[in-house]
Amino acid sequence: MLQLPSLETLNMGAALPAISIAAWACILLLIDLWIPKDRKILTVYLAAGNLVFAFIANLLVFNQSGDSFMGMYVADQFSGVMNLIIIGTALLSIVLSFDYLKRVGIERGEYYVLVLFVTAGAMFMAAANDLILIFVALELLSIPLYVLSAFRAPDIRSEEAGMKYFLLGAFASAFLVFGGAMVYGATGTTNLNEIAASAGMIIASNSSTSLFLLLGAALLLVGLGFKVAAVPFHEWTPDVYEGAPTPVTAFMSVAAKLGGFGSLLRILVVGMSAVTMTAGEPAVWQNVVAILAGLTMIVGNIVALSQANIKRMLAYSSIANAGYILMAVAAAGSPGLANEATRGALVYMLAYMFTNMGAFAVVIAVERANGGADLEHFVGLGKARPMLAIMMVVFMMSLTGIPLTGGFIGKALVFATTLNAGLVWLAIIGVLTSVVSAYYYVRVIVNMFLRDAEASTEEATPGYSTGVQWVAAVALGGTVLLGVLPTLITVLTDRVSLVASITP
Amino acid sequence: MAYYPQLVSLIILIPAIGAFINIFWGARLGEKWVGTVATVASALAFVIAVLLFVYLEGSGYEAVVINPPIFDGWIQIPAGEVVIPWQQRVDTLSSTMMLIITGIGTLIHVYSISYMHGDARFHRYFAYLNMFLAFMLVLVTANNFLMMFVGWEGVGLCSFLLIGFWFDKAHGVGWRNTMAANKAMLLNRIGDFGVVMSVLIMFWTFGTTDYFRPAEIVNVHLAEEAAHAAEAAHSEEGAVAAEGEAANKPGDVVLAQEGEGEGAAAEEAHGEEHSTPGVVYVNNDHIETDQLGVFGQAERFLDEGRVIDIGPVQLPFSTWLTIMTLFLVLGVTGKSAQIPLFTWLPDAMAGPTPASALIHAATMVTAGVYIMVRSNVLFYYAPVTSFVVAMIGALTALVAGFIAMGQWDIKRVLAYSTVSQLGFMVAAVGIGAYAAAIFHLVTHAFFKALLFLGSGSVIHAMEHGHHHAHSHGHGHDDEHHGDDHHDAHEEEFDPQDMRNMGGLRRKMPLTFITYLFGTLALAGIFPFAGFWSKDEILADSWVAGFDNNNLAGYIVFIILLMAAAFTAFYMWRQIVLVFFGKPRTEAAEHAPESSRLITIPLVILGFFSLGIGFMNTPSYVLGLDNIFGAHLFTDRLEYSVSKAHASEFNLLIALGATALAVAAMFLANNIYRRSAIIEARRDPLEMLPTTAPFWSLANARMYWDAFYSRVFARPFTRIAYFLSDVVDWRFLHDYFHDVVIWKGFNAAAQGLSKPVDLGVIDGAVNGVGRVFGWLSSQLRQIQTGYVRTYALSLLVGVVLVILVILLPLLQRG
Amino acid sequence: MVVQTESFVMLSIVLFVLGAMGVLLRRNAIMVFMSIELMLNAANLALVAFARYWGNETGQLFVFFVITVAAAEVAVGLALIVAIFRSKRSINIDELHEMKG
Amino acid sequence: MTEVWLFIIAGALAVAAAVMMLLSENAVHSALFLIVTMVCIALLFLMLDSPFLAMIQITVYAGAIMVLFLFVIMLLGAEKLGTADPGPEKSRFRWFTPVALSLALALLFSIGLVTIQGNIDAQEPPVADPTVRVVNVSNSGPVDVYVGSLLLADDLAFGQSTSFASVPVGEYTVSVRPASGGETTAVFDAVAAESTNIVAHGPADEAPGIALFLQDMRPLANEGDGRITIFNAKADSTNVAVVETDTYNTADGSYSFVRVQNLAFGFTSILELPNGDVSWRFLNDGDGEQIIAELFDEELRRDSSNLIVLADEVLPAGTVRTLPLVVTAPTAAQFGSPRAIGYSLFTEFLLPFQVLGLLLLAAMVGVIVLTQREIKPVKKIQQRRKVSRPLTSVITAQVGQEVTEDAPRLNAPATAGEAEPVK
Repeated sequence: MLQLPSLETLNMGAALPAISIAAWACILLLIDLWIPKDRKILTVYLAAGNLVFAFIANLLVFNQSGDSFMGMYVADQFSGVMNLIIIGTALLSIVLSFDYLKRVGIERGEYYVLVLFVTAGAMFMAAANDLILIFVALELLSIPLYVLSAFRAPDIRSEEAGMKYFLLGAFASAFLVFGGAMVYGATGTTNLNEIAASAGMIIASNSSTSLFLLLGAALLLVGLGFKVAAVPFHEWTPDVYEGAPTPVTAFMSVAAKLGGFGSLLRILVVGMSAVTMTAGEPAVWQNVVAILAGLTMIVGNIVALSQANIKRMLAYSSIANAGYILMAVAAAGSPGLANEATRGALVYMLAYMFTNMGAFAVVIAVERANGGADLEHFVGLGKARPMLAIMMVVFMMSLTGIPLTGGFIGKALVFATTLNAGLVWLAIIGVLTSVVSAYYYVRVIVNMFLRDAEASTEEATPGYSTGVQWVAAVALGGTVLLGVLPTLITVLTDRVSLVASITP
Repeated sequence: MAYYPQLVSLIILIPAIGAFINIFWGARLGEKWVGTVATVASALAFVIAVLLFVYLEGSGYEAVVINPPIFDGWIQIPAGEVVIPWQQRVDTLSSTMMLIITGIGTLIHVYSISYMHGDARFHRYFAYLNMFLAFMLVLVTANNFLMMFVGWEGVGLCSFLLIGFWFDKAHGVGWRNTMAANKAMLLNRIGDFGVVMSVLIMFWTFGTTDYFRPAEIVNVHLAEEAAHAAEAAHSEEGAVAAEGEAANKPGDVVLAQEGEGEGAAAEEAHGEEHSTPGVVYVNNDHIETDQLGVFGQAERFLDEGRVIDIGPVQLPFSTWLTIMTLFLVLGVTGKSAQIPLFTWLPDAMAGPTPASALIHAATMVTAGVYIMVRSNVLFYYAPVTSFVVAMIGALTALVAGFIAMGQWDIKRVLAYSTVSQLGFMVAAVGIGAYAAAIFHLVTHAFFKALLFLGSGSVIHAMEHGHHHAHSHGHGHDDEHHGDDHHDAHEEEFDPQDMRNMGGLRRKMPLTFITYLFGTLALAGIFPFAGFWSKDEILADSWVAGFDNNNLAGYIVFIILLMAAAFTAFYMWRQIVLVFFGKPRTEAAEHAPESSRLITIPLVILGFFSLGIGFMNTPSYVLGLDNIFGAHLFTDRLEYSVSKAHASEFNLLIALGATALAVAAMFLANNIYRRSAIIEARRDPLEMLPTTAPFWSLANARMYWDAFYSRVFARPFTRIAYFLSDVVDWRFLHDYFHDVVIWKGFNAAAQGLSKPVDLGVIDGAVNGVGRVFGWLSSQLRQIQTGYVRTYALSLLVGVVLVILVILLPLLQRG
Repeated sequence: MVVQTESFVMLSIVLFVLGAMGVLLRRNAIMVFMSIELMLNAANLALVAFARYWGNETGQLFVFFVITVAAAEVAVGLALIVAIFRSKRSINIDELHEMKG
Repeated sequence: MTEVWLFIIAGALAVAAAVMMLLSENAVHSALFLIVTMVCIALLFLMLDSPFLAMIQITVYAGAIMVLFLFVIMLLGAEKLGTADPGPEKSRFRWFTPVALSLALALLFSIGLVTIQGNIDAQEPPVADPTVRVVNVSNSGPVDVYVGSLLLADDLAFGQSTSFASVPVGEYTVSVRPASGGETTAVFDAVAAESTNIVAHGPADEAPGIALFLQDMRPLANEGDGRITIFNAKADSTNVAVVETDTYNTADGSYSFVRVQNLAFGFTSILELPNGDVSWRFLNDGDGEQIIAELFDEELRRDSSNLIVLADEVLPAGTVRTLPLVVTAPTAAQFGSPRAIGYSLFTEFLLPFQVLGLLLLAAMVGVIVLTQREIKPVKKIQQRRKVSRPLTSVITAQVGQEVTEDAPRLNAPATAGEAEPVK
């Protein structure tokens, strides 16, 4: 006889934010059929309302530390903060999208449903406590993103972006599955806590099965490294970011990373922090992650130097930022530093979320006004649209990591924990590449303010929509607030702690 | 019942939400909804205020401090472990203020719906009003000086916004409004500097800005029990002595007073008990100093005779306290429009009349009085400051009353009257009559709001009348009213000039009656509200001067008596000019009675102007205390204002003051009935050689504004011009900016932007840049655009990762 | 357990690498895609082998999920291929290089 | 040995088909080779005790998914696309194939090395802990039962039983302590993956006796059956027979269907029966078929293991009644069976299962979004040509490309006048 678990056993309330988004996405899909094409704003409201609900629900269950779905879903502080960031991203990008979709003529209700699916996927990833769920949630995150990248369908660049993303994504997820198989082979389980338990045993007993475990870890790292665009798994990023519709780019540059890093932190910190050569040493994977972080920062920042398209430049910038977060992940491998590094990564991701969404909002506004997102299109923006330009200045400063912006706080925390972990060389690379990055960020500012626009850009610039204004304003507020009052956020992240909860 | 005090966080939240809604969606909602939202928000706040009041009544006036859930640990200074909480205090004082603010506020919201009808920025006006309510409630419910300061600044902001509300009126009026707003802002900033200094000093001295700390609040309760016990003991004692007044107030707590009627023994007994019912100091002995709020610590410091070490000098605490309170007084002179910072208030009448009634008459300007009464403990122990305060208040009352007699603008008269009445309150604080000050604040709020609304009604009617008179012929449709519409096609006419009015009592009977009520209340005629409160101040100053031999008492008593006469004079002058005689212009001829939304608040306020004074009837007055109870208000107030005391009725003073007022009114009546002179747009007093200089002085506002502009403003402007023209423009802009920054930056930008132009940095600025540029262009070659090479790079990554991760294990074997 | 788990795993590795080679070497998008399916199959084989070794069903469940996810991926992937084919009349992935650098 | 041969054949076939798939020029051939590989893998799944997955592999993978592939290949006419045309870029990537091959070899080498070094079969395969439970049918009042130092049952009354608790492998002393005092002990060896019953029995005035016996919780021979273990704990040394009530022949007073005969005290008898109701009588075998106890319409549930303990209960009146005590526990599911997988799906893996559903929905939405195009004015032409157009041109219109044999397949510009593919 099949005994179904009761609702109390499942403890679904703890997973309410993610579940509500998933469930509402299904319902919205149906509702959307009845919404006429010229009233799609209604779908936006419905989707945004759901996100707001999930946001509030997340605040309500925030302090509830508990497992949901029989240990599959962990509703702890970490997933709480991650959910806040993910939902915020989705909300901002939905607001960004509506006007863009209308302008480009691809206004379809499915868009928002897909965004909700991605959001749910990212949230499940960040809270998953099982390799199987991580895999399935990763696919729930990816498949709608493939579609969204190609959403501007007859446009060949968009389709190319979708195709490239899809082929490489599927390729990477094959590695992820194989890695999962290897980890399962070594430990006999896919539950991260149990993996942690038996990983400790395997390492302690000096068993040769640890080879399987490490191979699995490496392949999982490949799969998730692809999602977060770490070098050398990054090559899809610039092309896809450039080709995809701009709001999608904004969304995926943050949401996919958030999901990826959420899972990566969980797998490495919860599942594999005990994988050390000898007790008390940093975890074995620390070297790999550190090397990836170094490569990512170097390649991302340097290649960004020679980009003329801002979307492409921001793509490389997003690669570079992944490098900084990976730095924190690497630091989490040192014993006793896991929590500090996790908190640093969370703050960095939040700052990056605000900054990046804001920068993309400005890019969208410029695209609309000047017909493109090349560096040339930003010329004279300081004169034509001073507010927009000043916002862009703040975002660029935050991406560079100048004090009084969120980016600085994130970088400061990440560098500090890297130094604590003893990865001095990595921190030095980080600082140097930050200096390099200033060059291409400042170039945008130079273009906006110090170069005179030709007469053509002055004329006939349609105003940018209120939605974009709102997003830029919120992002600006978030960036500055985080920079000026970091305690507001650190209050949230202070209690985040990622440790395996079950010991055998 | 137990949860009622928690509502106090909502009382702020609800108007704030109303403001929020109207700011963001007001333009779309339409007038009807905007007005409804704002009024409902205000009315809900009033309901909460009433509930809180009921709660206090039920709980024995015990002060409650609420920590709203969201602002917990509002400001935290990590290093010093200082936490300034967002705490709200519900006690009798704040409850009184809340009732006034929300009650009168609601009436004014209702009134405004009609008054502002058709205004282009209707929703913004209501958003400001709601915002004002929210900030004002922050101010009065605060439990620490910093939070109070947040409200203080917030109401200042709203005041600024509303004074300059019609900044775009035609014919230079808008410019004048803007200047008035700026003036208010600037003068208030001077005052705010004082408040900030005072708060900083407090914080530095006491390590806290809380009025009372939680530990004390628990104690209030204990103190009250103790008081009850003491009362029981005392009433027996009093019965034996046949002297105590306790028997008059069965069921009430006996309150210690420094009344003249008590025997020495009783006074001795009370002396100890004195501060028990209100706040607590007696029982605070076991509390650590740092567990005390500002007031408790101040008393403790005084007891200990502490010396404050401020680096080079060491001051006794009492001196330090004087400095602290003097700074606070500077703030008060700004916000409550006292000499020397009062000139902004008459100009502030540029704003919409209902806003003037609410902000610049009934509530915001009394914030200074409120904060002084709130910190009565500090003032009580700072006699020098008290003396200064008394002088400032009395002088202001006199000067403003004098100026009011020479004004033609109906609202300006009321504005100076407000300044004058605020002077009464401040003077009352100065002589230690804290209860009387708050009592006058309450009654004044009602009748001054009434007068302002009445004047608004008159002005509205005059505009209509003028409009009506002029629109014969060109068939202007009647739907456009509201002030700024008229300006478009009307020039010379001033609807606020009393010379244009006359005879309105027949045209607007309801407005007239209520206005008359307000006037009588303001003039202090029995039994109107002003009579009781003004009389209490006078009686207190009499006691302070003649019984307690306090110099300030004498001066205040005499000056206030004169000011009261002035009050009666200028108010009756106004009544005569506006309502009696014959209409002097066509506009007055055609003035209609205002709509019901306007008259209903007038009637309600008129009723209160008549009746509110009875809430604090002194004992032994015509048996009235048997009906209304004696000192009800003061008794309640003493639970939050520990140094407050009830004063006794002095028939002689009451009769004298009333007689003086009546005489002044008669005088005014006789003088201003001669309408021929007024029709010539002159004042009768101007014609008499003996009074002419005085009148001119009053009409010229005693040259205060001229003085300020010559002594402060003009030199300041000169300096500013110098700075802007020579230093900024010629040097900084022309030379520094153009040559150093602009050209230098341009050169740098050229250097930077040239490579940018080329896309790839080949003509790079330096070698490092070239290296990175080269690296960048090389590295981007990896990005071929071919999926297969991407997959290849992924595979390279896979092999790399596997090898690196397995290396240590493979080495191990 | 006559045939050792290791043999199955080795077989799966061979198939996996063959799939990876397919991804790298074929230019037809559908072929690339089929190679990816082969890689997933290889991973499945390893999972089932490990499941028998450990005697618990988790591995088999993993396979169940992988198969279903693969079905979803195939649907989307083929739809993408069809869409691209409509625009470009080609599914040669080497012709997809609008964007580079 | 056949299994090894089977593995070698299936594995070699799978690899060979995979290689052929890689090398085949024609995409359709490749797809067919991939199907061969998948069928081989399904065969391997069967060898690995996962019949359910083998079935899914064939139906879903080799069936549905590959049919989809074939369909798209045929729809697009893409059999030879991507192989025929090397393109002008070819020369630029001459290095590509050798690099890719060597990298793949490096990958093969490194993972293979891990597998060989990992040497997984040399490890002890993990085994489940032994489990143990207590049934109390002793009349000496409630008992506490300890296994080693573990308190297994606390105040267990007559006729009650505990559920199975797992203990580490090892030798234990079982100690039964009635509330009235005294202690009975027995020693037993806890063997991995075995389930042991501890039965305390005995009359009221004696210390309880202990009976230990294994209960087989392993999967049943036929899934869906139930298993019954009958244990005779009647201390009066009577042998018991179990007969089915339904088969009672009133004419000669005999039972034609006897399930168990001569079950002596302390012995067990194990039956596997199809699920359904059982109505049994327990007869005293030695004493003229006297009915000592009866089970009437006792439900035998699927996949459960039922323990029937025949015990004497001393009633307050002093009379003794024989009671068949039935204790039920689920059996282990067959490894790899649909039931085992379904059970996990609906318990532990409920959330991934739901997310999987979402994923499929998202994929559907994605497919619709990607392939749905607005119909443009092309329609007009189609209507005119509808009547006489041959099938090939219909397909051409859909595909945007000639698909007939004689037309060039690649880079053929759309014939003028034909329906343009929608851009």
